[in-house]
Amino acid sequence: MARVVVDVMLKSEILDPQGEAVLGALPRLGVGDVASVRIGKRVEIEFDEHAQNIEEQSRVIADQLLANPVIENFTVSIEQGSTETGPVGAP
Amino acid sequence: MARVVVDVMLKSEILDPQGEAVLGALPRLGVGDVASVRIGKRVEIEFDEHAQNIEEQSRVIADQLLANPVIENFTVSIEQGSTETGPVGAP
Amino acid sequence: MSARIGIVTFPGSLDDRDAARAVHLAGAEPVGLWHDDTALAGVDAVFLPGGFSYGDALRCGAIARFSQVMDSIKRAAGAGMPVVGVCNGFQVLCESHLLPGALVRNAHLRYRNRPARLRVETDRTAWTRLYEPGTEVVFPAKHGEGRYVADEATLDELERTGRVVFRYLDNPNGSMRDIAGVTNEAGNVVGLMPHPEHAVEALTGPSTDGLGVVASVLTHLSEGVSR
Amino acid sequence: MTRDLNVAVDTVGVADATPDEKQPWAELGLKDDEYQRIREILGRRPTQSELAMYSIMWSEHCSYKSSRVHLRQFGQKNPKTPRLLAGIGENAGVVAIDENIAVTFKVESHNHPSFVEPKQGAATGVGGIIRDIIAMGARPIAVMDSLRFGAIDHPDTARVLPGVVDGIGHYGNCVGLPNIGGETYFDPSYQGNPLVNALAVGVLPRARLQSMQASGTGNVVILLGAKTGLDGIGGVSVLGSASFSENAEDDARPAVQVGDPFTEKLLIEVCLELFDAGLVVGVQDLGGAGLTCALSETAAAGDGGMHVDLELVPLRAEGMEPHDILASESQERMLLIVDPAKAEEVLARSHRWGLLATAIGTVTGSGRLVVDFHGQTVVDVPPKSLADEGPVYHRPLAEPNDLGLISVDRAETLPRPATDEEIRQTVLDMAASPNLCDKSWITEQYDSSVFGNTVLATPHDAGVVRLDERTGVGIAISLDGNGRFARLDPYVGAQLSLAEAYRNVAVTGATPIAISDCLNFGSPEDPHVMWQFERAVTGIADGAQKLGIPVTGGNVSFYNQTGRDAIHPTPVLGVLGVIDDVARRIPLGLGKTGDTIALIGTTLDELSGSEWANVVHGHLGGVPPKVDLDHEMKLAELLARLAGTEQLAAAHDLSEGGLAQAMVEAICHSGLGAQILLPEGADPFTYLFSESSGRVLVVIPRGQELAVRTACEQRGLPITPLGVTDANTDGLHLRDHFDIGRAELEAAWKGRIGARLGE
Ligand SMILES: Nc1ncnc2c1ncn2[C@@H]1O[C@H](COP(=O)(O)OP(=O)(O)O)[C@@H](O)[C@H]1O
Ligand SMILES: [Mg+2]
Repeated sequence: MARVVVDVMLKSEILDPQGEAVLGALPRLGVGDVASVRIGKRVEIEFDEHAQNIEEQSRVIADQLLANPVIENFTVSIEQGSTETGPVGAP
Repeated sequence: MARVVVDVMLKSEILDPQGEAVLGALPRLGVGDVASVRIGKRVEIEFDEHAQNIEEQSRVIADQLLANPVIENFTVSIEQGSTETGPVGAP
Repeated sequence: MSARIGIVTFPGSLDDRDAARAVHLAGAEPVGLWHDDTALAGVDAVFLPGGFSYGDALRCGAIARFSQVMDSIKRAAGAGMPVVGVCNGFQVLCESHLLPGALVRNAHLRYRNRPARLRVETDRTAWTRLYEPGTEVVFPAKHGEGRYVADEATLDELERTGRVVFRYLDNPNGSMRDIAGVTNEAGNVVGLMPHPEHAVEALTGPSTDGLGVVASVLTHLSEGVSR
Repeated sequence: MTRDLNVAVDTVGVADATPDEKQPWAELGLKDDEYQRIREILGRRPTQSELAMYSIMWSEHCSYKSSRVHLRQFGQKNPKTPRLLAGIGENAGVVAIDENIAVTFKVESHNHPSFVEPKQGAATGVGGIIRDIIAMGARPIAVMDSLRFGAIDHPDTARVLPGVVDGIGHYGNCVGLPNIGGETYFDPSYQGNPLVNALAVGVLPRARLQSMQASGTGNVVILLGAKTGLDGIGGVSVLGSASFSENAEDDARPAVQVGDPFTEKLLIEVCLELFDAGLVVGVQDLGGAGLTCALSETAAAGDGGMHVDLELVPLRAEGMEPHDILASESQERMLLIVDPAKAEEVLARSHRWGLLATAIGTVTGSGRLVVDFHGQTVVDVPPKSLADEGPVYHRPLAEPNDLGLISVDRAETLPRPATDEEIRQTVLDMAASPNLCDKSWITEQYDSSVFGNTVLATPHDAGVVRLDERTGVGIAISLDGNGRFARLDPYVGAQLSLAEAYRNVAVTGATPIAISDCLNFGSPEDPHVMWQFERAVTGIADGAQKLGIPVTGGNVSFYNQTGRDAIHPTPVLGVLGVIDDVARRIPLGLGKTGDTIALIGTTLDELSGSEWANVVHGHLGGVPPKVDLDHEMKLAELLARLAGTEQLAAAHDLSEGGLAQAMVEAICHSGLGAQILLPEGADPFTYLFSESSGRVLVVIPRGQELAVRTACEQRGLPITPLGVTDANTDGLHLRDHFDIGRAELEAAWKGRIGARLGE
């Protein structure tokens, strides 16, 4: 079974209020040395045993569905233990 | 500057309605070979240049703020190019 | 014969009944459209209602975009059919690239339900032609992800071409340039976050200002021209 | 993870062959004699699956073993009314509105899960109560929530409250139900045991009323909705868990469930479509005890026999054992009993909505509930022994030792503000206090208008929803509790809450017709708690009898206790009323400028248990205000009468915080100010802060004063003119005493919750 991870992050110019809220809460945890926090999505996709063209299919899913290009970037990586390997850069 | 990534995923036995909904939509994209989709959070934390105990601090943040231990697990990894290296397992 | 306005029900649509009531009160005939339908049942215009289509998984409207009915709506919109999207419907229109920009998590991070005071910025759309530009209206706004964002160039273009349709007077969610609703170049597709269909009866809404939205499209249709 | 099923499964055959096998009945919460009774019923030791089922069905939560002897009073004392179409014992009570429409409503607790995981705990509480409403054949049309937390400044409140509100909002908003009201209180007694009670209401054509009976031999049992996973089976995980996984961390079978309102929305639409098409013989929601409860209750209510092939249940996790599947509390599932000729259509209609539906068994005439797993019988029991014949306890009762002392420690003797300036400041301090301040930080997170039928919602005294657009007929509901009064006297306290909910409904112009309740108490094993419980139930049953409206259902939540400290006994009462035309509802506010403000009811020196005693002195003692249900009935009748005329512009119930707080709320909700002149000889402090019950502030349009006064006098209801509403008065003007401008009032009252939570 091949596992693909798609990471989706808001573009840097889009305000991430959730990240800001976490950053703002850090001093209360006694953590003071953080410059920024950004919160995005991690999507884990398990393909069937016999699935073909995993990388290509993953890109289609990421590009069409998982990320909205107006506001987000994504990265696709095929996990170790899969038939195909290595992280794949964002488009 | 050190960058830490915290991945937060729902525990495997917890229902992930988002993942289910995405899975259900894949056939309409022409993707048919996917067995499961799970959706979690990816949190990117940038520490200041001089920050100490990055790993420890990241764990505190993850444990106290980013993940809800009742339903979620997390992984902390310190990114390449940082002073400390290597992925760090979940607790 | 009164105009027929299609109201789409996706799994998870919630305000479809309200949209039907508003259409009915404005004197048109509401026609239910199912997300799986390929044909549009001969409707004259389409209303995409609020709700949480497909549970709003991933991003609001992201999955609804792939429904069969949206393929037909895209084609019809391209040919000039009036389409309005309210709340989740607006999100679906942005995700479908029928409207520019995107709707993201409110800046204050919470779902908020409050009547919103809006200014109608233009009457040059199929859905606002009966409003005097500059009119103030009150529609309920209730959403967690209604912050309108787009890049500066897009925003400038929208302003320059008069395509900002509704603007918040008390920005409730951090939307860029207080934008509550926008239109496409042709002015037949309009999206907005606040709910005109919840402002159609004095008994249940904060105003009856919303009746003008459907009334506008009826005028537009009866004149048989697109502006 | 996968295991060899044939080796591990404990079948009836194995149980027969190994009578002496040690079983973890005590770990499962069964008592020695209960375990022995199970063995007697079965004539052998139970299998693991059977043991799991008995332990669940005979738990306090499912069997009402401690409360049942007391709850019987409801059935005995309930007034007979032709309106009651389904009552106690059903998923939710159903009352007729007119010859066509009926309404069903119920309130239920989700206290403990909401403490462990506030967001999901509260969300699944809402999901659960909605399914009870669907199970009656109704379309859910609104929800309400009654919340109690520890002190607002306690760090744990900052964790629990936002999560609970987020959960209730998320679930209700997503499933598309307006939230039309509720209550929020803070008291240290709830610190370790916050209370999350949710109410749902639904409407149905009377002909669509559904039953939970699995009748008709040969009918098909269909499981509808979400897949079954490992969630919520924490309780039975002692069964066979050793073999389940090497890694203990991994095997954390969470007691918490995650809800999916999207699936619930589909469940609503599919079920209603199936009911309308006449495709369903019986229906039951899957709630607290999952399949165990749904199978045994439907079988017990029907012809008494059922056969289920458990391996057909669609699963979400690998390696689930039969007892896991039976015990799982996975959300968003319903059980349908369907004629075999219609089964295919049921499956097809479900799939059209994208909802899973699976035939898992059949109704039989065997009188036994038989569950097979891959061809091996793991359960073979008489279903009534699970559903109806659980243990019944007569637990000992004892009045709490401290009650005598508490009752003489009266708040009426506490130091009171002496000067006008001090009273003025007290008005502001009270308005800003956690229990009285504006709750919009919470309620703005809830959709209140979806469906377009919400006529009144927060902050009105009751939620009012239109049922029929043609006739305008509608309902009003209020949900009220007061743990402080109930702590001082559970009988009177419960009646005060009942009276308040009843009055809140009446104040909108509706006529109260039915009651639902949620009884939140400490441990039933503590005789003091049991005494409180008995007194509260008796108070409610007597109150319902007196008011002439039935208790139609409810829920008991015990063990709300941290160590030896129980919460205040907290009966929460929901009252439902009917209004012929919602256009006639009486709103909150101040009407038009120049209207008369008056008070109906009598103000006594009653301050024990009051918010004033709480806010200013941190005091709880004395005896609660008197309750007069005769008076409440007259008041309700009067208000319903006046709602049909032009004689009332606005009305507002007086409760916590007394007249002062009612004025603050009316002013903040209107654009006008109020000029008030207290009656001659009235002590301003008492008049403003007493919490005497049975009082309503009314706003009478100019020229209607005499008509209203006459109507009151005819009913023997005292009415006192207090002043006028006035566009030129800034805020509250209390003649001869003080002024408080609108800005100052609003600054005190608004924005407190968020600020106190650190937002
Ligand atoms: N406090 C109460 N007052 C009246 N009826 C109650 C009360 N508690 C429980 N009941 C009734 O007992 C029955 C079983 O309750 P419960 O187990 O909560 O129902 P469900 O199985 O639908 O969740 C229901 O009909 C319920 O209305
Ligand atoms: Mg039930």
